Amino acid sequence: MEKLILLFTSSGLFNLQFGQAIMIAVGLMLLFLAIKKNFEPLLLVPIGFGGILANIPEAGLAFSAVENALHLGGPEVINAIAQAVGLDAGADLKAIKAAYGVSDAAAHVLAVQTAVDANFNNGMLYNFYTVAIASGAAPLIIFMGVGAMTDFGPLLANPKTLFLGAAAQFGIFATVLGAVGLTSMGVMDFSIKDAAAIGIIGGADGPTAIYVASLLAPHLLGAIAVAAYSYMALVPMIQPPIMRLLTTESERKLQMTQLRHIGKTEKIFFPLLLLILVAMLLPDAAPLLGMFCFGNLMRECGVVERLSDTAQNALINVVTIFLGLSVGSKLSADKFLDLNTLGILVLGVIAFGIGTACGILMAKVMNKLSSTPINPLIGSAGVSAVPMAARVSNKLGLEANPQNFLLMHAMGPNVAGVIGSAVAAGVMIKFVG
Amino acid sequence: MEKLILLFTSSGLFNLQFGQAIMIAVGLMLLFLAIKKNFEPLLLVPIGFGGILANIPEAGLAFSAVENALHLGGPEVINAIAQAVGLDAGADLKAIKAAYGVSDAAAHVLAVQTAVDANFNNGMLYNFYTVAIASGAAPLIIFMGVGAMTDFGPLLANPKTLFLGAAAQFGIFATVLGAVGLTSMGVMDFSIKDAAAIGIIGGADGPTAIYVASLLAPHLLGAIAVAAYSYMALVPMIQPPIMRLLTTESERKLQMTQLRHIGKTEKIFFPLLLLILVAMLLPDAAPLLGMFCFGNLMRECGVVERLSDTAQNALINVVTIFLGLSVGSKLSADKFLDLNTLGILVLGVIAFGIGTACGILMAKVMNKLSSTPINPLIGSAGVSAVPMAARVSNKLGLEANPQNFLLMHAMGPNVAGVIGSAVAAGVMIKFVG
Amino acid sequence: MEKLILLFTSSGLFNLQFGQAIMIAVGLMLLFLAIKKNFEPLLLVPIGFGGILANIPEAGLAFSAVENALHLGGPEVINAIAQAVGLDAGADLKAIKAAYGVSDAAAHVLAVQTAVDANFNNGMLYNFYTVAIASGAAPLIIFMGVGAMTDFGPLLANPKTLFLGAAAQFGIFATVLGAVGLTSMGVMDFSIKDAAAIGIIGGADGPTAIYVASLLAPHLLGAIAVAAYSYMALVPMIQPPIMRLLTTESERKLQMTQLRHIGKTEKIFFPLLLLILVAMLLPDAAPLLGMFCFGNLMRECGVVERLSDTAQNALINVVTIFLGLSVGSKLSADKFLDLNTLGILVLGVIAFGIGTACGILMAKVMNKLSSTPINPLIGSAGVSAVPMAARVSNKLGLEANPQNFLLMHAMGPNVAGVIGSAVAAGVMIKFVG
Amino acid sequence: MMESSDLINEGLTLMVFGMGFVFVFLTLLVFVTGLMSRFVERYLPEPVSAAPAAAPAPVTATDDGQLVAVISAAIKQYRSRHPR
Amino acid sequence: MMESSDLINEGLTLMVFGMGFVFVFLTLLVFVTGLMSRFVERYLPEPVSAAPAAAPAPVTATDDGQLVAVISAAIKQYRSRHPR
Amino acid sequence: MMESSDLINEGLTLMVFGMGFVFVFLTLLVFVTGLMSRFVERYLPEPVSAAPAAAPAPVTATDDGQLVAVISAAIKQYRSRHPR
Ligand code: NA
Ligand code: NA
Ligand code: NA
Repeated sequence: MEKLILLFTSSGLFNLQFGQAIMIAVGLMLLFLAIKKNFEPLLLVPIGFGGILANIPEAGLAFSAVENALHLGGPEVINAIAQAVGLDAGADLKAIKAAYGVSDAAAHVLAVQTAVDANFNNGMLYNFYTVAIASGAAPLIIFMGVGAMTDFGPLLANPKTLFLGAAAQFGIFATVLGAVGLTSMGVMDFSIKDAAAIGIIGGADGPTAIYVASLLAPHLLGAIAVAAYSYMALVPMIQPPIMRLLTTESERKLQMTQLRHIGKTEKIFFPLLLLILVAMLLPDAAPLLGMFCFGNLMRECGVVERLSDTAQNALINVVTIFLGLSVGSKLSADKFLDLNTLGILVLGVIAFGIGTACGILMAKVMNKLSSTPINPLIGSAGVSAVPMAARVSNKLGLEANPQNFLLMHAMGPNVAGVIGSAVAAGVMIKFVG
Repeated sequence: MEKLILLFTSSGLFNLQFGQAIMIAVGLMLLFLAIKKNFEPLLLVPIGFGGILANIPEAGLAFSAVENALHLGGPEVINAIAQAVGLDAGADLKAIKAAYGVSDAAAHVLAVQTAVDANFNNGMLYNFYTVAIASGAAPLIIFMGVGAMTDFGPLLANPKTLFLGAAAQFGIFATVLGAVGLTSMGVMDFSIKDAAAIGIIGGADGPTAIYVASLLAPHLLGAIAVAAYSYMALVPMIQPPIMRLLTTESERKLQMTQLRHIGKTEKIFFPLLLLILVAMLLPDAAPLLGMFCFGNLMRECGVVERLSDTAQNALINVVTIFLGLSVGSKLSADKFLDLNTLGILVLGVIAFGIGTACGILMAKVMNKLSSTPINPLIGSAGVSAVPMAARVSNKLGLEANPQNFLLMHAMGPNVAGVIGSAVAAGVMIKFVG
Repeated sequence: MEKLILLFTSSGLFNLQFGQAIMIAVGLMLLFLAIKKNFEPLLLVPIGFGGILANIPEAGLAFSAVENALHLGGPEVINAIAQAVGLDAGADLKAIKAAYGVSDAAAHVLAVQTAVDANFNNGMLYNFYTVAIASGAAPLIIFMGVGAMTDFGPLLANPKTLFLGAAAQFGIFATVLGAVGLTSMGVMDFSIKDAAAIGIIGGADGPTAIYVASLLAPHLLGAIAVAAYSYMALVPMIQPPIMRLLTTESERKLQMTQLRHIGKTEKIFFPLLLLILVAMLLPDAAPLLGMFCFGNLMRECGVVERLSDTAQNALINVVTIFLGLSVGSKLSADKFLDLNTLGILVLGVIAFGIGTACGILMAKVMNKLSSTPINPLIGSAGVSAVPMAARVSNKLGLEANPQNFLLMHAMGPNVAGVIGSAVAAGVMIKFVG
Repeated sequence: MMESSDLINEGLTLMVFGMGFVFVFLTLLVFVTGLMSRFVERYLPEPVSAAPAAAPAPVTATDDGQLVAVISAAIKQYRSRHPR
Repeated sequence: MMESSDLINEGLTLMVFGMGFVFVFLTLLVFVTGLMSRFVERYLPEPVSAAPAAAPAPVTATDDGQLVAVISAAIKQYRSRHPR
Repeated sequence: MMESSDLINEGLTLMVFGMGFVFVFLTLLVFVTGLMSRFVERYLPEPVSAAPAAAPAPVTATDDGQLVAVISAAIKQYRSRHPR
């Protein structure tokens, strides 16, 4: 009989906490958005599924060996770990976890060893997180793949569009102010590092957001990644109203001059140029933009087709699977189900809005100053979220004027925005990291 | 001259032990079975080759830095390691190895460091084993790929076939009893954990067998993996006699009703349904069935074609290469060449036999009870070993009645058996792990 | 204002050392050679790009956490690390680095922990180097891929060409003597290990050179890899003069008898034969030739097409990307910009020259002794550098006699050279490792 | 003997609980799958797609067979010379 | 309140320096890219490639369309039977 | 000087033993490979496969060449629009 009871007491149903049930529902909802509504499926399917796995009661897939020992272990192992981190035997779980968090190297190793000796191991998702995100490798490898898929032709044909890519990043810093403002009003509780990590959602770039969040505010990674990818999928809904609000009918009709053909040599020089500039001015952005330029060089140089093809397909797909599951492992109730997440979701959409608006305003200004006409609709593409934002500009352009094909013109600011948000990330890592 | 002697004394031939020669022959034999007889080549080629590499004298490819230092090192390094694990300088190798095995974290690190300082490193296959199998990652990633290749249509069209998948797992637990029985009679020496790991061979599922064996009885992993994959290849020989024995001519002629067409939505819901059920009832099976359902969801949801394609090809192939080599590294003479292996091979085939028989008996019972006819021949497919077991049922069906196409009907229990053995593995890990 | 100064003082430009600027130029030059002149692009593009990344001032991509802490950290962290490695607080950087290099395990872990606690981490390239090269995995996996691309048919049709593969390795040992000679004359400063690592350049085989250099002389890895891959690309320039010098017009006209067709069975047996021979005679070459034979067996056995295809494409491409970046991380000014590198470049080209000459001389000797004619031009292909060296022999053969198709005949010694250099590497690791 | 009979007990319990659990679990799965299928049939019926998704272009049957044979041969030939 | 206004200052400085740096960096990039384009146009002009690289074989237009349709269908059919 | 001449000795020994071993090893390999080839020829002769494995379908030579050219172009065109 005692076995039967053990079977029941250790079952998921018996130990299911309210928070875990909610988070499993959140995971299922993300899957619904990804599969039915086609919300960035390549990321939100693994993230949603990882979220469900992370909240399976008693399985501890997202916990380290020590956390598993504290949750599932008997009193002796809990006391042993308490002593390992310098507390006396009777300490409660919360205190032990806090002490473990700040313990020095020796105590850390001792606690881990005690847990492993008591037959508790790291959860599967915890291992994926350590290898993929804690090391910083997965976001950088995906950014290399993105570089290998990016064509800088439209940007090189019209370098001025880089200003649009710059202006649209204002959403990032405005949101930092928003987060910091909410904290000072006592509504939220964000440090400057948290605020910076939330701001980066406005950069509308998955790998950059995950890279910055894992460095500055790992505990907010789950909410930030979900917000970043959801809003990128919502671009066709968030941007049009703002674009129509800030542009006049005549401006929307503007047809832009044909882009000149860009030769191979220029496309090879550009990533090297960008790399040297980063090396000289912003070393903190070296990992991000370094791998991005490496991917782009592999694409354009034409002599390493095999490597470029693998970087865009097999490698980026494998890394995306494990990145998604790792982000999903951060969707735990205690980190996700609190006011901060609501704050992040609200601030995130504001970031996108402000970024879109600034891009358009910049485009209006440039249209006045520049000799050749610049249709402000391409300004909104400066937030990056490649290639959706460019398609939105193109759609609205066609609505206003059926002969007005803005797609290639919008691709300029679109890829410029990727560089813009990587630079913004570099600055934030330097000042706040 | 002294160099010449060094050359000869350190050559493989000079140090070749009898056991190593036998194991190299076993490796070659596995390659023969895989290449000439087409015995599960994707696994047995890397396993056989790994077995040969592991037994190259003096190369120590399958040994850790400490084991290499003890085997190849001079007296000073051996004494240093003895002291590191708390023995005095003169201790013999066996004692040092035993002490090293149970040493606590500090002694463990010290011993490893002494070996590395004396320029001994982990063998190539030891590193592959640590990354692929000790972490549990390789079997789970392969199981994700298997999920991405599995079509649950036939099962959804006839959910009752899940009972066949359940019944066929009886081979697993019968074999556990067999192993435990042999031990109590003093013939063999298996702990309950060893018995469970041997039983899982009856699950006829490679990744599950390797996952359970690496958790419960790592020292038996080599023999268990070889037995599991060999018997899966022998299904077309083991099953037919049992199938003919337990079924009457008329039963074999039974034609089953056409399966209804299963829509996309049902195929998307099923893996999620299965995952929730595992989450609620059997957290211990969460890693295995979690990754399996993730692979299946990627296949069916239709919005992540890139990820599903990579999971079924590049990713599963790379992991299979290293999994095979890692399993091969466990084919060392001291672990393989003893009575236990013989016991494992015998018990393994019994497990398959009993599983097949129970599947067929269950099908006969269900055929009596159910409104629509159920040809008992599909019961044997419940052992999984996808898709061979289903093909065997189909072949025997055709022999009895040329209009009788059982393949799709047998695929139901076939994929059900994969779930059955994963659930059985979960239960064993919980009770015995 | 203080922020603005921080921005400038921490910028790359402000901290750019002369050496770093030169090395970035070297990286760009390598990219030029690879992209414009098609110098082994698959390797030299990642190596060149890694070289640029490694020399970005202040980014510390190629440095460990401790090195980063010493370079970028304030006085407290530097003193803390000094104490960790047993020096008093005031010690200068050079002394601390030296002490850290030879510190025992405990001091090593303490120093790393101090750096990490002060928020300094391993650079991105440092992590790639540790996983790909320090573990020895990347060169071995690439060598497996090379094995899967190698057709031993021409060699099996004419086994005597193995002697050409043997003779051509003399370049390796001659260069070891050269390096040791230069040191005794006080011109250079190479240990016997350094000399051996430099000699292997003459093996004209990338993975083997990187594997040996990472074991025997990691500090010379950058220069050795660059020399090895550059000279392999220069084979069409280095070899022809030597080939014309050592062969007479009539010898160059010699037409060789048609090669017999080699069946599947022989092609399957050969890698196993080679593996057994290595196991018996040269365990030190087991990792290299073991993985090489495994790749070749996967290619020829015909039952593991999926694995062979992945080993030749997705897997080898991914590993090449990270191997290249890791080698690039060794292109730091202090290791590259000194007399040794010049010595390595000079000795490297000598190694190729001597290897080519010995191959041709051996072929002339064999031509005299053997019944069937052997055109000495195929001797130069014995240096390996597959398949370029074989194409060079073919070209010169055609120049002398338009009916003289030497390609397949030259492929024999070409692939024999790969085995030759792996055996030479094994011998050097045993005697000097 | 005491110790070995103890072992057999463990084996038996594992078998009883093991198979018991496997059956309970899969029975629940049968039940829930059936529910799901009925639910999907009622609330989320799929529009019966008329033409099968990957239908070949409407080419007259006669020369289609011969042409497809030629083409697949050409593709095999093309593939053997250009291994991807 | 003291502590929170300190936070707002940090936020403001981050915004000013952040946007400032982003604009400086990208302005430099615009300038340098323009320079590079002019340099490449003058010193490294590319030979204007006449025919587009991947032009299909010169088949008479009429039956080409119909043939390509058949072939792509055959390829799709071939691919469905031989999943790579 | 003592130390450097010691180094030269090491270099020389490495050369002698190195080349010696390489030749011994490869000579053995030549010998064993020859043995294996004769063994395979005698005991495991391969059935001489009549038609080459991947022979194209028996299409009359004339229009085959032209058709294959068209098809490979179509395949190239198909591949450029559907990058795998
Ligand atoms: Na952006
Ligand atoms: Na099964
Ligand atoms: Na060579």
